[in-house]
Amino acid sequence: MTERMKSDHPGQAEKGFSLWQDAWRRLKRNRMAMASMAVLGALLLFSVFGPFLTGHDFDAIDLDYGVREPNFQHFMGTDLQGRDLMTRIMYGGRLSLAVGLVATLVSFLIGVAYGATAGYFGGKLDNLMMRFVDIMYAIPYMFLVIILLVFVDGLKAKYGWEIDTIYLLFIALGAVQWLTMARIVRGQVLSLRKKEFVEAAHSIGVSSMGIIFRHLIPNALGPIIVYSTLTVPAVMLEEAFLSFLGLGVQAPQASWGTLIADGARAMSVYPWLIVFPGLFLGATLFSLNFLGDGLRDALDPQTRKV
Amino acid sequence: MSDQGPVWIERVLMDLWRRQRGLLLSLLLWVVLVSAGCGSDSDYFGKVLPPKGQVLRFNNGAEPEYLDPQMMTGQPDGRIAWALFEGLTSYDPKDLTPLPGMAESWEISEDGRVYLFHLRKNARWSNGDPLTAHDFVYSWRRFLNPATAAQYAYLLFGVRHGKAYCTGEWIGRFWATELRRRGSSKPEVIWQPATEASQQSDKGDSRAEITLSPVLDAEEKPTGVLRGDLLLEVPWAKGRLQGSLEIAKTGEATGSVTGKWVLDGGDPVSLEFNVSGVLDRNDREKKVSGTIRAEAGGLQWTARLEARVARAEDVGVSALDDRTLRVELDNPIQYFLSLTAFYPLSPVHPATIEKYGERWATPERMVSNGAFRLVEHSLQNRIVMVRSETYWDGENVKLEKVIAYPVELYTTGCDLYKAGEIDIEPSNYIPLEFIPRIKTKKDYAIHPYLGTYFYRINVNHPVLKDKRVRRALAFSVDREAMVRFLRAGQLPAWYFVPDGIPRYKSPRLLRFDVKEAKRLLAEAGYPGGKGFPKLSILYNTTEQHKQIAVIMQRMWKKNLGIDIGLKNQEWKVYLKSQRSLDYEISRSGWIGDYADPNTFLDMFLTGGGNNNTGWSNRRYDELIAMAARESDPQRRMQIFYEAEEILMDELPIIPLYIYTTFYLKKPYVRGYTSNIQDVHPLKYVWIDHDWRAKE
Amino acid sequence: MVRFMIRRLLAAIPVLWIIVTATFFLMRLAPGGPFDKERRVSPEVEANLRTKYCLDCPLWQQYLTYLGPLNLNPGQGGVKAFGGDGSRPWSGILTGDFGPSFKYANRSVGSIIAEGFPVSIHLGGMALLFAIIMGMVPGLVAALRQNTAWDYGSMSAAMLGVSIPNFVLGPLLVLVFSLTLYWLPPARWDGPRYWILPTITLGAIYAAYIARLTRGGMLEVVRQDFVRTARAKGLPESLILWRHTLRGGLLPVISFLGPATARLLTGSIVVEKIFLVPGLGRYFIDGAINRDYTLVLGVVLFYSSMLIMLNLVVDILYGFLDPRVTYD
Amino acid sequence: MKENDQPILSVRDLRVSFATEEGLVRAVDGVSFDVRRGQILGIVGESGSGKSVTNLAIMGLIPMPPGRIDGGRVLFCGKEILGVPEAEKRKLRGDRISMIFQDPMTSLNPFLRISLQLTEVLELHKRISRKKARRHAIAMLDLVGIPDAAERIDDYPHQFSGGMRQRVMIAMSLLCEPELLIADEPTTALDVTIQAQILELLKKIRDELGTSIVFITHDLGVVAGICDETLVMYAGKILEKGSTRSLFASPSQPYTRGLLRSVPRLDLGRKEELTPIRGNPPYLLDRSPGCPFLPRCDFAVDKCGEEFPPRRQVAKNHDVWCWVEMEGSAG
Amino acid sequence: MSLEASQSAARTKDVLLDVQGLKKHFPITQGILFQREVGRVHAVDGVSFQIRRGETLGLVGESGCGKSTTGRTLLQLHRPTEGKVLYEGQDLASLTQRQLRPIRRRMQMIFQDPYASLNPRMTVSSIISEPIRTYGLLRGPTVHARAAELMEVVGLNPRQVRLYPHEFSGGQRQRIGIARALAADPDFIVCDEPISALDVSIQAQILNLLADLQKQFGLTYLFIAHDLAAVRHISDRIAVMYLGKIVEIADSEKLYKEPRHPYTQALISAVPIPDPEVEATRQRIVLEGDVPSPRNPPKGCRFKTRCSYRFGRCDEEPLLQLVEEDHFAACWLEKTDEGKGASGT
Repeated sequence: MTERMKSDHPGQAEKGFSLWQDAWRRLKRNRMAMASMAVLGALLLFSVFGPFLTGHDFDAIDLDYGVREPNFQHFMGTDLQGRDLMTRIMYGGRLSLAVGLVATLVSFLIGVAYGATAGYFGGKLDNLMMRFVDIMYAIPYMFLVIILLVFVDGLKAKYGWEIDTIYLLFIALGAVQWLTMARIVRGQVLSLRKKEFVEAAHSIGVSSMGIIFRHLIPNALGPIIVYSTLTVPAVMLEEAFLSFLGLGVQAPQASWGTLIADGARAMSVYPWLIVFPGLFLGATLFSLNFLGDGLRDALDPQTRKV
Repeated sequence: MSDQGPVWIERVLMDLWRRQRGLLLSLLLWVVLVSAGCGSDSDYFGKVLPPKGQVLRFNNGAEPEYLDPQMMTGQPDGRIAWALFEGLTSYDPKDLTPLPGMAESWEISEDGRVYLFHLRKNARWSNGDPLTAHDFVYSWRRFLNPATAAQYAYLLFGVRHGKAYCTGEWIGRFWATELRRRGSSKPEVIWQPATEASQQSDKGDSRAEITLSPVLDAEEKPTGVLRGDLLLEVPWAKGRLQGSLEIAKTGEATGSVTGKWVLDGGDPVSLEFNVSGVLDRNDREKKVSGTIRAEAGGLQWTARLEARVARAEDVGVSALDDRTLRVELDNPIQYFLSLTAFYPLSPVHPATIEKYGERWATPERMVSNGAFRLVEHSLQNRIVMVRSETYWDGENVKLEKVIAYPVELYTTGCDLYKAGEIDIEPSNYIPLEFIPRIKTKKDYAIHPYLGTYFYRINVNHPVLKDKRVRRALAFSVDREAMVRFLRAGQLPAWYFVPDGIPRYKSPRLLRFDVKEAKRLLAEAGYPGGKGFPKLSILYNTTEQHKQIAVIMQRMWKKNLGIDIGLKNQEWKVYLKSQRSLDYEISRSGWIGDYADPNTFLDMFLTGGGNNNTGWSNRRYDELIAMAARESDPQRRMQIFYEAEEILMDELPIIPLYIYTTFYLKKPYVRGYTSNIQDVHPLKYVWIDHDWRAKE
Repeated sequence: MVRFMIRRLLAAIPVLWIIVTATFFLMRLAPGGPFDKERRVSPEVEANLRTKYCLDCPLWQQYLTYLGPLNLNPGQGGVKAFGGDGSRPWSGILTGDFGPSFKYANRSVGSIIAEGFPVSIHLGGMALLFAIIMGMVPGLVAALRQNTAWDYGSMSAAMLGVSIPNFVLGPLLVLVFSLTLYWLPPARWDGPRYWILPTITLGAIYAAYIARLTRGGMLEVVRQDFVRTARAKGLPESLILWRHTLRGGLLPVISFLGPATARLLTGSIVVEKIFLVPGLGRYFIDGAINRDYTLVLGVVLFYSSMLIMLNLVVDILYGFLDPRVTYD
Repeated sequence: MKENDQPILSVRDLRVSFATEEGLVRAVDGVSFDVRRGQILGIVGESGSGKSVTNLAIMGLIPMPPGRIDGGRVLFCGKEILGVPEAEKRKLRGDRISMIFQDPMTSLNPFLRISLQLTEVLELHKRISRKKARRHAIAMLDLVGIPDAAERIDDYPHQFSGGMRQRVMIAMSLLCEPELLIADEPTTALDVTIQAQILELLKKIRDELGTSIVFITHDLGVVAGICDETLVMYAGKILEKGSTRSLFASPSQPYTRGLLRSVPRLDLGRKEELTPIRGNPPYLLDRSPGCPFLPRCDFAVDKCGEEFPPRRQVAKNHDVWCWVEMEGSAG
Repeated sequence: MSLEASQSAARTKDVLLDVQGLKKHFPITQGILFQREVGRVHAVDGVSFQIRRGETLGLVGESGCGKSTTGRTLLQLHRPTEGKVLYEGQDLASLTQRQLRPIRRRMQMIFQDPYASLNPRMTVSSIISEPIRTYGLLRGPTVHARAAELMEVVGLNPRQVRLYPHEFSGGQRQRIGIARALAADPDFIVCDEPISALDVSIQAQILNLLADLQKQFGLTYLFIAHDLAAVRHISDRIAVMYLGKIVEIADSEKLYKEPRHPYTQALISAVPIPDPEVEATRQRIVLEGDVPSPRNPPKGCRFKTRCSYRFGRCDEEPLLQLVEEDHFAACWLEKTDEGKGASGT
């Protein structure tokens, strides 16, 4: 009942953009999303350039100084070994942000391709692919990681390969996170597949790949983006578990995940050890969430909201 | 957008506030609560409110793997075992000297090889059955039985044939059936084949015996060849035959003994040896037999050999009557009476085990002989024990009930303690972070411990095989600073064997000497750390190991100028890496099983199962072997001292600090005393409800 | 419907088989064995242990032995370890016996599951209940009062719930309610007072998800034409809510509840550890760390079957709630 | 057919608007009409003409927000029902006024058996037992022509075909024997053969029960077949209103005329070219003070853009809102 | 074989598309690992007709009668279960997807729902140019120009090429759909209910547009609709479908003047006429009941369950037969003169 005809309005008609340009245009109008981007940018700058400004080393032990509450010398206090927490958070941010984004990207790529394939072709292939996902869910992840580590260690020993564990980390994290992503994408594609515009594409003669990438995936982007933003913090925390297995950061480096895990232990004694890393993770999470919502809206040309 | 300036920011903030008010408030609340959480100051850590009655609740650290004392290994297992069972002897809670336990007295033969234990008249099982010497015989045989596969079985390897029985070795006997002068038709000596060991010893204690142990190949599987040493001492002929023989495990066994038989320092002899039959470790009935003929020094010697896999009855433990237990050892063991107090050597109730087999150690089934008996065992939840009415010293046991909780997370344990849900948080189950907060509290205690924290060095590594490098690494560690950081009263380890072992004081060869360390490193070809390859410290993932590794990394960087990396691995992966020498420097710790240097020093025997450094030193091996045979305690400690000097000179390990036990104990818990082995017999513990009056 | 269930269960068999097989070999590929300890047992004793659990025969034999009555362990007289109640030697999982635990030698894997799982169900069930109540009520309120303070408030709280990992939430709750206020015990599982904190810690994240799903589902249904029809019939709002919208609105929650229930029962590892709850979850990671092969396999198998069962239950429930779904 | 001077429903100057992100949309803008007892009033209009909103407003079913009733009165049997409390409106709805919706697929609750959906109306308004209500419901299903009603009453909506579902809808709306039935495009989603059945049914109901019906549609053919009086709406305004015969015989508004000309007719000879109305449906956001049809109108004069025309009677019971006086008739 | 005969006669008259015995059954399956077929939906069950170059064939019937499936099967969007689709003599059903590609370009489709059939995330330009790109008809910036040109052809403002579908009204969207179909430069277009979702005032615009385009580009249409008036308006010939079968095919004027099949008669009589005078006097045939389920269609004549004329013979299946020139019907009521050549395929 509120059918309208914007197109009769002159002005914007002549200018046109691709989906992404257009999305960016729309995103710019979303205040929360832009604020979130600013926060994320600030976090990134903080992590990348911060360590040069604090005047502390992230691994400078001062056993005699020991653990201190936040003070003017150390704005966020120090940890047990007298290391400046803020510097450590900055260094941790580099890793956590990288891990969060890259591993999410890995899971995004695998999950979207896998889920879209299964959902699009359906039938037996879908059945088979989804059972594989079920099985991957059930197999204890810990062993997969251990074996990956042992395997790579073996390669190192045999061929002298030097693989930075951070790449392994991306693989290991992406390798699990994609499962849920694949399920979500498949569900979306299954429902989109029956839409008339997909049939229209068929009737034109568009290839399967064209249909998947031009028609199905762009329309499934909403839930994909929302889930991706949830994946980033999950991955950051998961990294702490993997460092337990020897895959995550190697001491004396830190990540937000390990800082939080350490901080949780000392929570009742030195609350600042968890509060500050927690705030950073929280800020990232919230920013990503708003940014994700904003992106979802921006990528949907039908959203009226600006 | 930017032209809107501050207005824009304000709008975002307003928006955020409007939408996320709940969130901001909860964050604020969080911060407030967290800061409220710390602060409270009192003499004690948390609530001090004794439980009603004589009930003791403590954190046991983990779920015991098994409540069968002979199967138990870990510290959590031990605490339960010591409460439920009692061996021939028991520990004095203060200095761990052996006190009478199930045995009220004992006699030791002069050579220290035979013990006679006299059991108490009132020794009873919890079901009222009398506890006899036969029960001990049954228990120890079961302990050594390979089918039991008890992990601590090696503790009884010093008992005669104990090892052979446990490991399925062959034992065999020779009977020198004839000894005659060459040419003489009349044998000078004739021995009848002895059928029993006791008869054999009557015939002049020939000590003729053969022990064959399977050789393990690299993959630790028995290979097809059995190899053994043959030692024949014939004191009456003043001769000694020594050699080795090899018998194929499968197929018709043929073998040869090569070696020499020396009679009065005479010529080597030629030996002829044949044996028939096949032996299988798992077949304890079958025997092989054969003859050996030898000629030397004008004497002709003919012996019969009979060998079979050792059986339970071969083990040198026997009941002379219901109340007398005879134990025969291969070599004198100085600490044997301490061993008998160790829980794996406690008796188990034969009838119960015969009836229920492996799964006997449950509250409904278990029959025990200790001060307490088991009434509830809920896995990963709690173990409840009550005072045993049948315990011989029952009237002196004050606690009515003991509850053990398997808390694995240190923080949870401390939380429980702080909330007054448990009375003791023992054995270092306290996060390092907590120590500064609790070290001023009255319920916090520290005691030295029989354990050393050290770094292993892979001496096979091309760089680390240089002793100078190892010494440089060891001399550049500021152990005082490290101990200051650890804060729990640990001692800097300038030696390996901790203090507190009676009659033993380790050599002090290590020191913190950066200059010397630098000099050594330069001498080894890395002046100022230049050119030193990037080695890494391997550790298993726990917070404490990580922190120490970080400190070591810093110290080496600072004092030697070398870069050391860190590498953490999951527990079992770490063990595997350490065992296969797949590391450069590896974190380790060792807790003494008993108060004797041997428990520390025999670790580094060449090829020892726990050596894990690749280090080998012939003199060292000899010294440890010598100490095992030495019956003079003073002399024995001297030998150990000499051995440790070698170890601390060669430094395949870098000792860092000597452990302490630190624990939290509510002030109303009495009779819980500290000792170097962190053993706390609960029969002496009680709850003092009037504790405040005595403060 | 019975046929549908049978078909689904039959289809689960190959999946379970692959899971067991993959887990079995993955575990064996990982370095270290169940009896590796810091203090190495003597080689002879180790040999005894290996024989007892058939660890010294080739892997494929161990695998077949694990699976079934087909006991291929020549020469050694089979596994000497006992399963079940300990009365007879163990003969593979196909006989319905998960075998002996390597670490807790006094127990069979079956008895460990039998002892731990009810507690996990208890905790998981209460957390589920908590999550449903604490999720649905704010979710409904948020949906019915869309774009009000209620909506923003409960959705912010939900996001907070999603973002706080339970290893932070648990200690935080303990700190506040046990150690500062001394209201509730910090750990253990001895009665209603002890159940509260673990339940909240475990349920919080699910409550948050359910709140979001409820809100989304309800908003979806409230827009449907048949709700307008119900209004046109003059039905009061409460009846519309209970009879007409709730069922459809909760469908997304229902389909979430299947995997969520499974994860509540399996994902309680951290919570069980923090609060010393004697549930099954603790055995999973512990078993993996200890390389307690049979225990891990048993738990994996058990959990997978449960997941499959729960999915089936959800599908049936779904059909019960949505008559349009048929089982053919 | 009971004749009564007082109309059963009087709508006076009804105005409804919706707040959208882009601005205020005036969906209904000053609509007035009467429905007499036993009469079938047709409301014709395209999407966005406000015909549905008008009727939702009468039913009190406008979602608020975003909707808002800006003014006007709705009198049911002479009684104001627009501003009364929700509880009172609820008493009328389903009992004395009921409604049939366009899409029988989505308008029945897919999760509930139709027995429950039918009986709940009776239980609520007539306060009779469920058993009695059920008997009544079966009788009503019979009346609307559902075979084996007694057996099918416990089926779910998806087990019925589209036409049958619409019959269930109609049965549901008739259960309480309402005085006024609002049928919002009840046949649009149906095939012509089924549509014919439903139309016959509605006529039968009016004849037998004396129910007044407001029939909303965009299909001029249907209006011609069933309605006594017809109202043409465009962009929230009534443009023409009159007895169906008069209105079809001499459509006096360019829009009505255009509509009639643009529809191919089966009974007449085939034309090579249709005469469509040019342009696109109205854009409700920017509203000029004049006639909303102006941009598409071929007869517009200057005045059309300045002011909305007043009512002008062209015949007895035939009013039109247009500045231009048209001659001749359509077709 | 009168049908065959006349069709073979027609074949010489430049037949573009010849459909012979087309069947499309959708299996109903059960099972998870192994799918078993437990039933079939007989959506299209033996349909034969021809479309001549440049003509419009109307296909009418109630929803569910299989008319859309027929359209989609012609285009090979569904592969037929049985039968032939000869496009310029070439059987499409026997071609592989790859072989189909060049032919596919020449056969396009216009969809019913102008909202659902356009990808909401693509600009109009990319929607219209997708066939051009797919077939590589043009390259570079000319693609864009062509899209703009097509917009003009269908009566849209070419400056709006960069907008998204939701920014247009229903009628405009349908024009976009038509432009997309034209972009491939087709000979033949299946119009699947192209106007039924549109506003009344717009329907005529689209009908006129389609007619114009047909003239301009010499297109051939298969016009599927349930609105008989609109079908009659645009079609040269009309086929009436009921439950997967064609019951009558005739020249459009003939069909309306003298419908032979009882179903056609009922269908025509059910269409309301926007004239109260006519309506008041019209005698309407109101059919009983609903269309039976295509899963278990009635044996014999499929219409017999709703037909007021049914008699014994209706239990046998009547075949489509020539009743007069260019007029076929499948009903036993039609006296068949064997000499004229009754059917029997």
